Amino acid sequence: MLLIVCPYCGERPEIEFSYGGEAHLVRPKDPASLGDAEWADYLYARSNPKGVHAERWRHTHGCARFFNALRDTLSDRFLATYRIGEQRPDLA
Amino acid sequence: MQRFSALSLIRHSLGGHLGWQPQWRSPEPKAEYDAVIVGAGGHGLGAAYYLAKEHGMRNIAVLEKGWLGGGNTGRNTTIIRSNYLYDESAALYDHALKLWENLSRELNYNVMFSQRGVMMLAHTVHDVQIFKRHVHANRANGVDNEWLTAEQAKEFCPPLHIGPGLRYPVLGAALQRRGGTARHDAVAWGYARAADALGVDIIQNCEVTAIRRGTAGAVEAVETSRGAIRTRKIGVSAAGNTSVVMAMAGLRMPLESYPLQALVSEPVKPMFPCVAMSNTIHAYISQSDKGELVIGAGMDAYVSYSQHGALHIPAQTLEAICELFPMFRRMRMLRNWGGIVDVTPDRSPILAKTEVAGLYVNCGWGTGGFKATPGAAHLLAWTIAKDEPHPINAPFTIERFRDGVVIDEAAAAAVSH
Amino acid sequence: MPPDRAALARLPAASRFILRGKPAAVTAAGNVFGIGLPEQACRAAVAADRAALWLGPDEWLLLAPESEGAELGATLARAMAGAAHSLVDVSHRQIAIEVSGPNAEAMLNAGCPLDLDPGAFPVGMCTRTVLAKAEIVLWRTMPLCFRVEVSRSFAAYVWRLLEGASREFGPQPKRCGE
Amino acid sequence: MSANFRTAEDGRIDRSRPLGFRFDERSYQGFPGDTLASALLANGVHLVGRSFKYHRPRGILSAGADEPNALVAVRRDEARYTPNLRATQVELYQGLSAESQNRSPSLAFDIGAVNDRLSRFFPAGFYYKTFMWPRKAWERWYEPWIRAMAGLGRAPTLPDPDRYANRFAHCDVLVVGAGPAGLAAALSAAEAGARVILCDEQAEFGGSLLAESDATIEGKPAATWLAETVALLALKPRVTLLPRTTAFGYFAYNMVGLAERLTEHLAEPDPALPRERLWQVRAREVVLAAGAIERPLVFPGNDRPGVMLADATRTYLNRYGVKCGSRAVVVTAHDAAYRAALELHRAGVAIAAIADLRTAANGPLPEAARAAGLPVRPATTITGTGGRLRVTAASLAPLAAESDRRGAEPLTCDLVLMSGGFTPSVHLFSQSRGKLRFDGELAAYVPGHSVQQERSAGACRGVFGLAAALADGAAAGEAAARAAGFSAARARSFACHASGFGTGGIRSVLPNAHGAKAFVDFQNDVTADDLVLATREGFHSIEHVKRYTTTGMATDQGKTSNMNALGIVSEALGKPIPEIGLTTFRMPYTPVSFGILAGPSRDELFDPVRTTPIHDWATAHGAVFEDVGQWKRARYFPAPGEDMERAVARECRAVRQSTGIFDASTLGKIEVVGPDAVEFMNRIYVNAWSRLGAGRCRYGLVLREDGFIADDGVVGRLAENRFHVTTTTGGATRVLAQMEDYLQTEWPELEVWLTSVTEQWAVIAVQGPRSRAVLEGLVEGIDIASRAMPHMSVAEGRIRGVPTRLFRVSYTGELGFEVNVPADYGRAVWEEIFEAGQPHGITPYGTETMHVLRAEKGYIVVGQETDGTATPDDVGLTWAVGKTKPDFVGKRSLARPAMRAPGRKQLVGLLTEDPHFLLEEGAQILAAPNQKAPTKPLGHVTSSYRSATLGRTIALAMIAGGRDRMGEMLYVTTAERPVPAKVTSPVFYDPEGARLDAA
Ligand SMILES: Cc1cc2nc3c(=O)[nH]c(=O)nc-3n(C[C@H](O)[C@H](O)[C@H](O)COP(=O)(O)OP(=O)(O)OC[C@H]3O[C@@H](n4cnc5c(N)ncnc54)[C@H](O)[C@@H]3O)c2cc1C
Ligand SMILES: NC(=O)c1ccc[n+]([C@@H]2O[C@H](COP(=O)([O-])OP(=O)(O)OC[C@H]3O[C@@H](n4cnc5c(N)ncnc54)[C@H](O)[C@@H]3O)[C@@H](O)[C@H]2O)c1
Ligand SMILES: Cc1cc2nc3c(=O)[nH]c(=O)nc-3n(C[C@H](O)[C@H](O)[C@H](O)COP(=O)(O)O)c2cc1C
Ligand SMILES: [Zn+2]
Repeated sequence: MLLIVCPYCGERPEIEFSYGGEAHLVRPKDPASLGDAEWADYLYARSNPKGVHAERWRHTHGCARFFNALRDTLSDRFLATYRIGEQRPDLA
Repeated sequence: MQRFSALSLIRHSLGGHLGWQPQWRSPEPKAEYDAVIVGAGGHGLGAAYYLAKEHGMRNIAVLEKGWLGGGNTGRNTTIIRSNYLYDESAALYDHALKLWENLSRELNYNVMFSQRGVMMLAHTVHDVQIFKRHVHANRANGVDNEWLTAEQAKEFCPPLHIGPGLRYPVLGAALQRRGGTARHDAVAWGYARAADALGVDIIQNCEVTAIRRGTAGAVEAVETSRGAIRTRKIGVSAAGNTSVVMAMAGLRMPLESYPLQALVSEPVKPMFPCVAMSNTIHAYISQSDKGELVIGAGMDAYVSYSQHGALHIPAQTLEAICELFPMFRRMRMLRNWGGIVDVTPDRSPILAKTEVAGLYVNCGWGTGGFKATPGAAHLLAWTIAKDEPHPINAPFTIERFRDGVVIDEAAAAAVSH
Repeated sequence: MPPDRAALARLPAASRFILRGKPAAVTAAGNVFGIGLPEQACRAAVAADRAALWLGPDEWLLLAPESEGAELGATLARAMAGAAHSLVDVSHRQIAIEVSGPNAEAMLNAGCPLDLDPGAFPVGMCTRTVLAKAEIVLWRTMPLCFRVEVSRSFAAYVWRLLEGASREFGPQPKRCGE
Repeated sequence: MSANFRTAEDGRIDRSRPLGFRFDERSYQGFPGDTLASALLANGVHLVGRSFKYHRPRGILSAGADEPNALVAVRRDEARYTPNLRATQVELYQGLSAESQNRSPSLAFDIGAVNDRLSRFFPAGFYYKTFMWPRKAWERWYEPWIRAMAGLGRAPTLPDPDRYANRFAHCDVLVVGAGPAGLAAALSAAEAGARVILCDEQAEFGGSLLAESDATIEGKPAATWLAETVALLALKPRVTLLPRTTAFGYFAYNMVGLAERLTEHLAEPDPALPRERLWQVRAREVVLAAGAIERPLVFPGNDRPGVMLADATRTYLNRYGVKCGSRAVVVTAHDAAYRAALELHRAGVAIAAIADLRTAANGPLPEAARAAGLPVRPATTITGTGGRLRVTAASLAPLAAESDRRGAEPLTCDLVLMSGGFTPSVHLFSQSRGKLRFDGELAAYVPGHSVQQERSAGACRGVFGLAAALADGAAAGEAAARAAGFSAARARSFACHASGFGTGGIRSVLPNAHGAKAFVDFQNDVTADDLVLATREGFHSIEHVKRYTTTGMATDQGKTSNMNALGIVSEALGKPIPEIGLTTFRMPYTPVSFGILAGPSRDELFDPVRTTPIHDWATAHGAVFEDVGQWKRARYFPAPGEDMERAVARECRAVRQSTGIFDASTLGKIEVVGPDAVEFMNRIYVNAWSRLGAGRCRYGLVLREDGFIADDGVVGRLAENRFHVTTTTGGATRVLAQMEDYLQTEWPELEVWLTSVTEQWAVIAVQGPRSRAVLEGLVEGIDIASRAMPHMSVAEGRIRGVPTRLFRVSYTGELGFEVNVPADYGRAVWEEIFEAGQPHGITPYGTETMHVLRAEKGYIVVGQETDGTATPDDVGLTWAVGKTKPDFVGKRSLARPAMRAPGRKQLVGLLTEDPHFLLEEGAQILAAPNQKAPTKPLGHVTSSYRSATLGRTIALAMIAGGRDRMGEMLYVTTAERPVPAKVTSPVFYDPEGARLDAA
C-alpha cells in the first residue's frame, strides 16, 4: 500500500485515494475544432512510460481534492506531489 | 526435433536421461532477419512458429529481454474460455479455443489443456441478465455456453457456497464446458521448441532498445542490448511493455500498464473440479494439476512496471474467495506475484498493422490474453506474413478508437441501476 | 449491545451543514456560527456545543445541537448572502458513533489505516478516512475518545465492525469522562 | 515404537504437566513447550510424512520454519481441519490430534510409493513429454492420475467457524526476529524512546538463544539474560511484543505484513479471541534480524527419516530436552556440526563418526571434538544411507576414493547429522526490493543496497556468532532509532562469552552423488540429477530450471534447497553462482491462511449492507429484496401465497388503477449549488438548463467523454443557484466523481459546489391516478393541483409537519409524486402516506413492478437498455440533447464516424407473436428463423416482462437499424428454437402521455 503525500493533508495511505490516470491532458477548449485523430489522441493515447509518470490522484476519502504527482513507475516511488494548476516540478 | 512420447520417455529412462537434447538452441543473433518478433511470450513464440510453419518464413528471430515465457505467460491464472459477448470477440477467442484443443499434439508437447469447464457466477438480477445475454449471444455464435441454476452450479462445483445467508447469494451461473486451464509454462516451452525446430532463432537476454525507420518511414532495424539487427518486419508482442516499445517507433498507444496479481495456495488433493469466476465480488479460482488453488487477484490502481503490488489487493480477493468457499479460510497462501497487463480503453486487444510500414502490433490483452495465445499467435503471423489482417482480427485495429467503434467487453458487464 | 463493554455509543441526533465557498463567505459564516472555521487542515474548532470540522481546503462540516438546526441554517445563509458559497443541510445524511476508552485506538485501527497515536492524531484532529469498507469522518474529541461520523446506511456496518473488534478487550468503561 | 528419547533434565519444557496427544491414531505424551516435532522425536518417531511425487518416507529435518518434510494435518474438528502444517511449528497442547498426509492406506505402507520404484520414468518435466495420445485419455485417465498423485494434505470440507482480525499499526522501529540480534536492536531502539514493535514467528522470544547451552551474556546464563531482557521490554509502554507472529511480507513504503496466531496453541481457545490477526505495520524504520537457515547436504539417501540438520538436533536437545537418536553419524562442511556433535555426545548420544568434507578440520570446534574423543574423519564424504522407514546406516568414504563408491564403509546409526553451512535469511530484505550481493568470502547472498528504510542485523546478513550478533543488532537498533528521529539513541554493548561459531560450507551436490537419489528439494522430490537434466535440455535460466524441475516451488519455497540448487546449476553450466542469479523472493515468507487476509470480512461484514429508512417497514410487510450495488431494495411485496409474477401483476394494476407507494430512497442525490451552477450543469449534462425555471424539473442525461451514456436522472431546479440532481442507485458515486473531476481539474474557475445528499433524503414515490388524492390532505404549504404543480415540477413545503421537497415526476407513466423528506422522518411519513392511502387502495410496490411500469412506457434503465456502448440517439433520447450548446461532456465523441453510422443498434419494442410467450432478457435477435451458428445477431432483448396492463408480454430490444424495422417480424432465441416477434415502438402504453394528468 503506497504512502501518498496529499498536498493538503500530508502523508496518507493509498486506500484513501483514487487514481486518476495521466496528468496534464488538458481538455481542448473547443473540441469541435479537433479532427477525429486529434480527439482520439486526447481521449485515448497515453504515454504510459516506464520511469517518471505525471499522474492524477484524488484524496477521495480525505479532503476529496484532486492533485498531481510524479511517480517512478518502475519503483512505484513518488518523487513529488503538487496541486492542480501548479507547474509540473522540475526534478533535475 | 526429438519426438516426445511415452516410448521415448521409457527409452531415455533406461539411458539415465543422458540422451535428451536441448529443447531449443541459444543462438547468437544474426545481422539480419526477414522478420523479428519482439517478446518471447506465448504470443510472440507462437507467432514465430506459425510464420515458419504456415507461411514458410524461416529466417526469423524472437527477441526476449529476459527469459522466454517470463512475462505474463509465466504469471497468469491460466483460464481459457471463449464465451465473450460481442461477435468479434467470440470469433477471436473461439479461434484460439479450437487451436487449444489440438495444441499438445500439434506441438508434441503436453500443455495439459484441461477442459474442466469455466463457470461464471451471477449474484444479482443484473448479473443474471448479463450472463443470459452471454449465453444467447454465444450460442448464436456457435460458442458453447449454458445457464445453470444455483443448485446446478453447486452440483458442478461442490465446494461452492450458494447461500442463502451469503451476502451476495449465487443466483445462477453461465458455464462453458469447453473452457478450462492449461499449464502456462508448457505453452511457452512447447512453442519455443517447435519454432526452434523450424529454424527460428530465439534470442534471450536481448532487449530491444530502439527501432530504426528509413526515410520513407518504414522499419529498417531494431537495436538491442546485443547489437543492431536489420529487418523489414517487426511484430511487437511485448504485452505490458508495448507502450515502451512502440514509443521507439514514435507511436503513442491507447494503452496503460497495470500490475495484476495472482496467488496460489499450498497444494492439496484434488477437490476443485472446474474454474469458477465471480465478476461481482471479484474472484476467480481453479486447482492446478499440482494441487494448488490458483487464484486471480485484482489489478492495482495505478500504472506500474514493477511486477509488485499492494497487500490489500490479494486480501480483497481472498475475502471474496472465503465468502464463496468458506471452508478455504484455513487454506494457506503459498506465493503471491504480479504481472504487468496492458489495458486498452475498451478492454479488447489490438492485433493489427500500424501506420508505420513493416510494424505490426499485438497488445492490449490485459487480464485475459493467455486464453488467446494460439489464436493471437496464429493471426499475428498471418498479419505479418500477408501485410494485412485476417478477417478474424480485422476489427481489432488501433483506428477503432478514432472512429468510435468499441468492442467493449468491460462496459457490457458494467452495473448501473 | 451489552452495556458493560460499551466503548461504543451512538450519539444523539445533531444539526449538520456542509459549507463550501469563497473566503468572504467562510469568514461571514464563522462570525455568525460563533467559531471561526479552522483553516488548518484536518482540525476541528469547538465552542460550547458547536463545532466546525475542516474536511477539505474549502469544505467544512458544521455541527450544532439538533434543535438549533433550522434557525442556524437561515442565519448562516443570511450572513453569507453576498458571497459565493454552498450551504447544504446534511443533518440526516450521517449519524455519529463514539468510540472511547483505553482500547479506542486499537478498535478503530481494526479498519482505519491511520496512525492514531496521540502524537500523530492529537485531540482536535479530524479527517475523512476509511474504516474497512466504509468512509467515515474521524475526530478525536478527547485523549481517549473519538467521534465517528458515518453515512447512515453504513452505520450498521461500522457498528458491527467496531463491536467485533472490541470483543477481545472485554468489558470497557462506558463513556468518555464517565 | 514409543521409546523415550527425552533427556533427564534441561530444556525449556514444563515437565510437571504431561500432555497427551495423538498422531495417526496413536497416543503419545509430551510437555508444554514442545512442538509436535519435538514431542514425536521424544517418543522416537521420525517417520512423519510422505514426499510429494515419489511418496518416499520422510522424517523431521529441521526445527523451524524451514522444514520441508514434516507436514501434517491438525484436526480440532472437521471444520477446523488444517492441512500442511509444519510439525516443527505446531505447538503441543493437551488433546492435539494430528495426522500424516499424502499416503494411503497408511504412513508405513503407502501404495503411492510404487512411484519411487518407477521414479526413473518420472524425471523432471516428464508429463510434458507424454500423455498426449489418445486425446481423450488425457482428461479421463492421465490427468486425474497426475492430480491424485500430487497435492499434499486434503482441504478442509466445512466452513471455518473461527474469527480473524485486522490491525493497522504504526511504529518508529519494527524489529523482525527476536534472536540475539533482534533483541539487542529492540532494546537499543526502545531505550532511545522509539515506538517499537518486536515480532517473532516462534512461541518464545530468543531465537538461537533458546538453544544455547553454555553461553553467558552480561555474566548471566543466556536464558536468564533472555528472560530479563524480554521482561524489560515488556515494561516499556511504547514497545509492542508480538510472539507467534510471522513477518510474511515486505511491501512498498515500509509496510510490513505480520501474521499473529492467537489461539492455535491453546487446548481450549477463548472464544473472545480471534484465531489470527493480520497486522499491517507501517514502520518508519525496519530492522531485519531473521537469522540464518542451515543447509542440508546433497547425497544419496539424504532424505531418509533420521537424517537431520545438525544444528536442529542441538535445538531439540537444548530447548526441548530431546535426543534425536542414540547413535549418530555426522557429515559436515561447517564447524557448527561439531558443536552439535559435542553437545549430543555430552547428552549420551554415541557419535559414530564425524565426516568432514573439508581436507582439514582444524578450528576450535573440531579440536574440541577431537579432545572429547570423537572420531573426526577429515576429507570424508557420505555416499548413502540405509534403512527403510528410518535410517539404519550411513556409508562414509574417503574423498580420495570418490570415484569408487565401493570403498564406502557403512556405519550403523539411527541418526545422521548434516551441515552444509548456513544461508542468511534474506527473504524480507529481498521482498523490500533491496538488491542482494553475493559475498564471495561467505559464499552467500547477503543484503546489498537498500531501497527502503531498513537494515539487516545478525545472521541474516552473515554476521554469525553470538557476540557478533548482539553487537550487530544493537548497532542496527541504534541506527534505526536515529533514522527515525531519535538522535539520543545509543547502541548497547554486551559482554558475552560463547563458544565460537566457526566457518565452512558447501552449496552443491556432494562428490559421487549423481546418478542416485540425492535430494535437493525434499518436498517436491527434486534431485541433483533433475537439475542437471534441466540444464541438459536447454533450461539455462535459473527461472527456467525452477519451473521445469519445480525446485523451490513447494510450501517451504526452497528455504533449505535454493542455494544447493544454485550451486548445482552453476556447476552444470560452468558459470559462477553470481552469474546464475536468483529466483525472486515473494511473499509470504511462510504460508499464511486465507482467513487472516480476509480478516473480519464475512457475511454482513463482507460488504456493507446498505438499507433505507423504510427497509424495516418493507421487511415487516413481507418484501422480497434484491441486491443493487450494496443496497438492499424491496423487489416485490408478495401477499400470502403469491409468487413474484402474481405479486407484480397486482402491484402494477394498483398503480395503473389507483395508487402505489414505492421506496426510491436509494437514488443518488447531489446538490449543485453556486452562482455558476447552471453553467456547470450545461457542461456536464447533454441537456440545456439555462431556460429551466426554478421550481421545474427535467430528465437529465450524462455521457462519458467517449460519448456513451453514463447515467440519467431527474434534475430539479430549486432556485437560480441550486439544483437537486438525482442519479441511478448504482451511479451515484460515479456521477459525483465525474462531476468533481471536471470541476476541480478542468473548470476550477466555476463557482459551484457539489454535495452528496443521497442519504439526507428518504424518497417516497406515490404513483397512480389517486396519488394526488392521497397526498392532498398531507401536504402543507404547496398547492399540488395540476395547474399549480404540473408534471415535472418541484416545490418545497411540509408534509405532516415534516419539511419536504416534493417532486411531481413519473417513472410509471401515471400521475405521480416523489416525496423527499429528511431521512429520520422517512419511515413515519411513509406510514402516514400509507395510512392516508388506505381508502384508495394504496399498494406498496417494489423494483420489479417499477421496471415493468417503466418498460410499458419505453423508459430506459441505464445499465439494462444501455451497456456502455449506447449513445443518446441509440436509445431514442436525441430530444434530450441541447442542440445549440457548443459543448458538453461527450459531445465531440458523438461526431465520430461510427457514432453516426447507419445500422447502429436502436431501442425498439418487441411483441412476440404468441402474446403469452415471455422472452428471456439477453436473448439474441435474428433475421431469419433457421440460421445456423455462427450467425450475426441483429441485437438483443434488453427488458422483458409480463404486462398485466396490456394482458400480454412485452419486450424492449436494441436492434441494428431498429427504428427502420417497425412492423418487421424477427426471430428471438430461446433455450429451444427462435420465436417470432414483431418490432414495434418501445412505448407500449399511453403514447400520448394522457395519463400523466389523469386523476
Ligand atoms: C496475474 C495475471 C493473471 C492472468 N490471468 C489470465 C487468465 O486467467 N486467462 C487469460 O487468458 N489471461 C490471463 N492473464 C493475461 C495473460 O497472461 C496475458 O494476456 C498473456 O499471457 C500475454 O501473453 P504475451 O505473450 O502477449 O505476453 P508476455 O508473456 O508478457 O510476453 C511479452 C514478452 O515481451 C518481452 N519484452 C517486453 N519488452 C521487450 C523488449 N523491449 N525487448 C525484448 N523483449 C521484450 C517481455 O519480457 C515478455 O517476455 C493474466 C495476466 C496476469 C498478469
Ligand atoms: N540455524 C541456527 O541455529 C543458527 C544459524 C546461524 C547463526 N546462529 C546463531 O544465531 C545467532 C544469530 O542471531 P540472530 O539474532 O541473527 O538470529 P536467530 O536465529 O537467533 O534469530 C532469528 C529469529 O528470527 C525469527 N524470524 C525469522 N524470520 C522471521 C519472520 N519472517 N518473522 C518473524 N520472525 C522471524 C526466528 O524465529 C528467530 O527467532 C548467533 O548466536 C549465531 O551463532 C544460529
Ligand atoms: C498457474 C501458476 C501456478 C503456480 N504454482 C506455483 C507453485 O506451486 N509454487 C510456487 O512456488 N510458485 C507457483 N507459481 C508462481 C511462480 O513461482 C512465480 O511466482 C510466477 O511465475 C511469477 O514469477 P516471479 O515470482 O518469479 O516474478 C505459479 C504460477 C502460476 C502462473
Ligand atoms: Zn487530502
